[in-house]
Amino acid sequence: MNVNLLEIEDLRVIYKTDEDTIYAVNGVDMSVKNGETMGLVGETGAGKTTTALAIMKLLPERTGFIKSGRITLDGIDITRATEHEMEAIRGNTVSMIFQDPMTSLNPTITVGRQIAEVLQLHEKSKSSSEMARSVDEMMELVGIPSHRKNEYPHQFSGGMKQRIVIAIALACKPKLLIADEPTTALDVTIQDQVLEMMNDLKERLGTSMILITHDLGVVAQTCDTVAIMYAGEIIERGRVEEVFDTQIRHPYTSGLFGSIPNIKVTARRLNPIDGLMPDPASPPDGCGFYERCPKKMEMCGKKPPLFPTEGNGHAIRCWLHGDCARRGDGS
Amino acid sequence: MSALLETKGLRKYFDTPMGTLHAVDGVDLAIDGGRTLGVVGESGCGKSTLGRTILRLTEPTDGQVLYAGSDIARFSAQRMNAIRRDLQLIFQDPLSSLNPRMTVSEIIAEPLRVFKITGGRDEMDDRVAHLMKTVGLADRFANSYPHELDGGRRQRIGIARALASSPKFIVCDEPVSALDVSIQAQILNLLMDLQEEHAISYMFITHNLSVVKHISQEIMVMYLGQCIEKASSEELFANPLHPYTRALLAAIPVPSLEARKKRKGTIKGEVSNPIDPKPGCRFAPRCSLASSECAGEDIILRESGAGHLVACVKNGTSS
Amino acid sequence: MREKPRKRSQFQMTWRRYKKSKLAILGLAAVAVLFFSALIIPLFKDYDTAVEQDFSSRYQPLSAEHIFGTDQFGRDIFIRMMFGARISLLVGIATVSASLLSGSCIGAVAGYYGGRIDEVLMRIMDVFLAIPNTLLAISIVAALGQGITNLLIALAISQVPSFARVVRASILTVKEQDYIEAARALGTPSARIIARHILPNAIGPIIVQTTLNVARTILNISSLSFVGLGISPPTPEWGSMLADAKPQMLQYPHLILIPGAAIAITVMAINLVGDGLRDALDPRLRN
Amino acid sequence: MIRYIGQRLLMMIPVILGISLIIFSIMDLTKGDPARLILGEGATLEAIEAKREELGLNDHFIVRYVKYIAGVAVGDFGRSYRTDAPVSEEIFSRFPTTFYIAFLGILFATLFAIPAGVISAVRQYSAIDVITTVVAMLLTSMPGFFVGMLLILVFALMLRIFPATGISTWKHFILPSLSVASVTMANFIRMTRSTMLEVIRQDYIRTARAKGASVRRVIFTHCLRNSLLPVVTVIGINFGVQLGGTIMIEAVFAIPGLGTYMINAIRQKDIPAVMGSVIFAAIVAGIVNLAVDIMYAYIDPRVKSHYERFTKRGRRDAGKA
Repeated sequence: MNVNLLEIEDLRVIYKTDEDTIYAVNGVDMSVKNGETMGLVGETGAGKTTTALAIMKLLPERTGFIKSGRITLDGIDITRATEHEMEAIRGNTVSMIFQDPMTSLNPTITVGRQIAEVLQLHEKSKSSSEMARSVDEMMELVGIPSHRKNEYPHQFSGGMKQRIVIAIALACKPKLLIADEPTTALDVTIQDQVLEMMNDLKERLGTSMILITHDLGVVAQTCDTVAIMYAGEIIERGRVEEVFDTQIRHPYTSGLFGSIPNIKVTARRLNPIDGLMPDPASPPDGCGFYERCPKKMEMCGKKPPLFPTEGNGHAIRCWLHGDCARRGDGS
Repeated sequence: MSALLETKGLRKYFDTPMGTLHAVDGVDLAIDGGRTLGVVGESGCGKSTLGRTILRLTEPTDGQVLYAGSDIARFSAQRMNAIRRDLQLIFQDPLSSLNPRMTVSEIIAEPLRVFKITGGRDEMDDRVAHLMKTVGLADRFANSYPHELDGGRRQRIGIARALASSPKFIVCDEPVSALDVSIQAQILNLLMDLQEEHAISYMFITHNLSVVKHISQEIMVMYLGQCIEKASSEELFANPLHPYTRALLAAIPVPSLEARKKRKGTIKGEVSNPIDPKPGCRFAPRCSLASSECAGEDIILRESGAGHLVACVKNGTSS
Repeated sequence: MREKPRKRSQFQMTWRRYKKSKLAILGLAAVAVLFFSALIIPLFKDYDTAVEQDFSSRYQPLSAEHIFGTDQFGRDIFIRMMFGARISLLVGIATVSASLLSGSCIGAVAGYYGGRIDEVLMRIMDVFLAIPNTLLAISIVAALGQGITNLLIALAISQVPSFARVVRASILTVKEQDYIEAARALGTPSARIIARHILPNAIGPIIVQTTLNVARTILNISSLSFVGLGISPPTPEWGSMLADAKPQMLQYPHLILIPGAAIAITVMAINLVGDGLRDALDPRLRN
Repeated sequence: MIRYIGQRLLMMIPVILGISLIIFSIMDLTKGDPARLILGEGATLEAIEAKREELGLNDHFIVRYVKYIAGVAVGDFGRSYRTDAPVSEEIFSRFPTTFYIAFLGILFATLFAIPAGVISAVRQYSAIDVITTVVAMLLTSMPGFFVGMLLILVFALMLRIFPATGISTWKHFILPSLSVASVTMANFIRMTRSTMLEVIRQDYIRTARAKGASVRRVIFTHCLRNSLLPVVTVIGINFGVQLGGTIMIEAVFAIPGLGTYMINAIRQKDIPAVMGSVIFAAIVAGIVNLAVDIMYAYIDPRVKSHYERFTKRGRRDAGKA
């Protein structure tokens, strides 16, 4: 059996503001194996980024809290780790890339020094010349000539900046890379270049990856497994082959596929999902998708559907499917 | 048949500290009544400037914009304002394009007031209510402010405003790229329905090729201020001729697994900017087929098959 | 069936946000009390009692008869304080209104039309801004001679450039917004664009600046009076009261503490209102 | 960079001309005859007329202004009507006093304000934050001369630690500097706090945290430098203004600095003295601002490349002309 690098069990995250409590992540279970790329798909407000920040333990202080659940990364329970322990883990075992490359780099520090910083933090034994060599190596690896290391972020284009961000994230050869919409802000041709490079590096360094995206196309091109999030829950997960090449899907997943204009298929009208995501400040009692679901049944509005917490097969959180349907009948 | 809207040699240059930026550099296009022209390109290709120049939100440097036969680029400000009733615009960012101090109904009523379309207060209210219904906005939002609504509804307000004066031509500048996928599809469907009902022509500006295929009959691909390929939607996707168009198509991540293994060679490098460009093909520095023929003199659009125009000297040499 | 919520006016929305801040409410209450008492004080006490000297009752301590005691000329400090408030508030508001009016005209013209006009107007404003504020005011007072009107003119002129700048900046910010382009795309006439779209959105920072400038002007009035170039004795003015009391401040500290506190409290209250307005006037903040 | 400095210095000339014209006109409007002021009340009409002729006061306004500017261009600021000493000498003899007070005042303010602003931003809503905010609010609401009087009352008259007036020893400079500090400090604190809060929210701070950097490291290596940029500008501008003479505070402490010189000159219609000191103050403020801008370029690389573009455009325009 393959060892899971990351295992998340029943993760719940809330944001507390002056007025109300936002239920951002409501019981997420997922796992990532060594060397595997998982696509985490969902729309704005689905809880993708919150899940990622919970893994990094970088939720906003004073407002964001992990309410319950366990996050086991490389054998360590992150939810119980102290801030000091987390500092040793971040950038070393797990790193994260954020969406907007234009603002992810410190404008007043040279890119070379920003790459070097992560090495200084985690590979203290290295001499300064070794360190300098590693920086050069990382820059060449992401396709930027190393003589540009003394330049500042504003001297690079968006795509180049994202390459530098990737170099920082991979400098200490982490076991897990979390990439939060790494190419959304980039043009398609640049997105293509960056994704290909990330895939290539990931394979060379044997890194596992969680790729957060709203683009099912990106998932199809780069991921091994996929988890689809909706209103703070994972509503479907499985290997990409199982999710993409099938007609048995969660109604929301079907809706997502119906919403994408596909250049390979000629269809005049799209089949979007009507309505909006439920208000995360007052989540519904039953299934989160109930209001918008074209196949809703009476029980869906009352009881949230169950989800197999173990196993890595294709799973759908819906009263209409598999395990859920059977258990639903039984009760 | 003469087109509803046509541009001839349209140019828009900007002076920058670094030199003259050729944002739109000699664009010819024609859009028939009730049809959609998709304008595709990456950031900095001049597609938004093209839309704004056609609507004279920035003054063209040179060239003609023919609307129903007359050159509106030469119109006086007064005449231009009168004709704006027919020519409307939908923005990319729905929030920043809506006045934060006006309610939804006030925003939609604004064109009615400006063009003095409706008579009394009641008629205006009815018309606003009707427009809100048309774009799928519930009545209860009439007195809300834009920041209180979600992105999809905000974009519906923008559409209702553009629709209020019963225009014949609408420039849609990336109207769905700020929206989530499921909302995106709702808005695209709405735009298509409106076109069918009211026979409006669209110029649909976007960076997203899959969206543009869906909505337009004709597509124009822009690179650094110039049109480099133009064809009907089916033709362009079935038989892309310009190396840049091919690269663009190849770069789109397709949500199916068949395309997965066959990774095509992507284009190298990044878009520069059209500041004081040298004559010759502007894509040449990134093009794998580039040779000495590509530099020296400007490459013009040439017909290659029925209605398929392409600006490439190599056209047909490789597939 | 029509159950759409009623339209809430901009004022209601601003007020709802404003009253969330306790400090802002406190400031507003203090300003209101000050205004009201400054307004009604002549109904109870003659102005003459604030200026007439009575050497039989000099330096009296705080008592029921004289709440804040009396000064070196035997005048009731409390009454002088209240008449002082009238002067500070009156001159402060009049000054700021005058400079706001002329400053906004210059700023609005420069901001809306841009180009050469903008260039020329702003260069002139830059020159004025390069002269320290108090210095400019002092030299104008010196040129025109002392007196409340001249002080008002001097302070107003010295504030015009800062208003012109704020108005121009906020107009430029709004002018760049997409909704202005949307209005232009509708063929909206310039006058309507300014009235309906630019002004309502640009007014926030201007209101805030106006409030904060009233506070600053009150400081300036007292400063100028302190060096004898503002309002001259025996007119009750906080700054000149401080100057008068300076030689005896060790023996009679309340003579400086009371007017000093009056200035600080007034200015602070107005500043609190300004800060509250700054937060409340931003339409992008929810609720 | 040198080209940029040169351009900036050249751009100061029209500003100085504008300022001098404004002040010259204002002084011209001022009531009172300088000749009579110089000669005193008892002077004969003939003597006054002769003096007017000697001072060139009978010339047309424009002639006098142009003569004055011509003198300034070669470094001649004229002679004071009151003392008959060259104005430039008088200014230079008073400048060090004003400089010490302004410098110490700004230094005290900076030393206190930056740590206070940083701490209150990092510990937002904590007790320290609330106290700092209240102190800042109180300080902005008090006129500088009143703070000066309070300091005299407490430290000079009651505790007798520092002298109340004069400039003979270093001790004399402490209270005036503290008054200058109190006037400027509040602004610095607010500025530091708000820019710091803004920088803390930036994405690159999150990137730094994601690298595994501790909160302390992130604040010192990433936040501080970026958030101090606007603060540096504000400090510079305030320093420039204070160097031009801290009129009110010099008045409270009876300090013979530039401020006192200026105000006496204005009162006595000593036109050369007024003109000289105002122009001097403007030049000093301009130079300080330029120095701040240059410093800025060394802290923020984006600004530096902006300056380089700025001069490139200048060269292009020169090429066209």
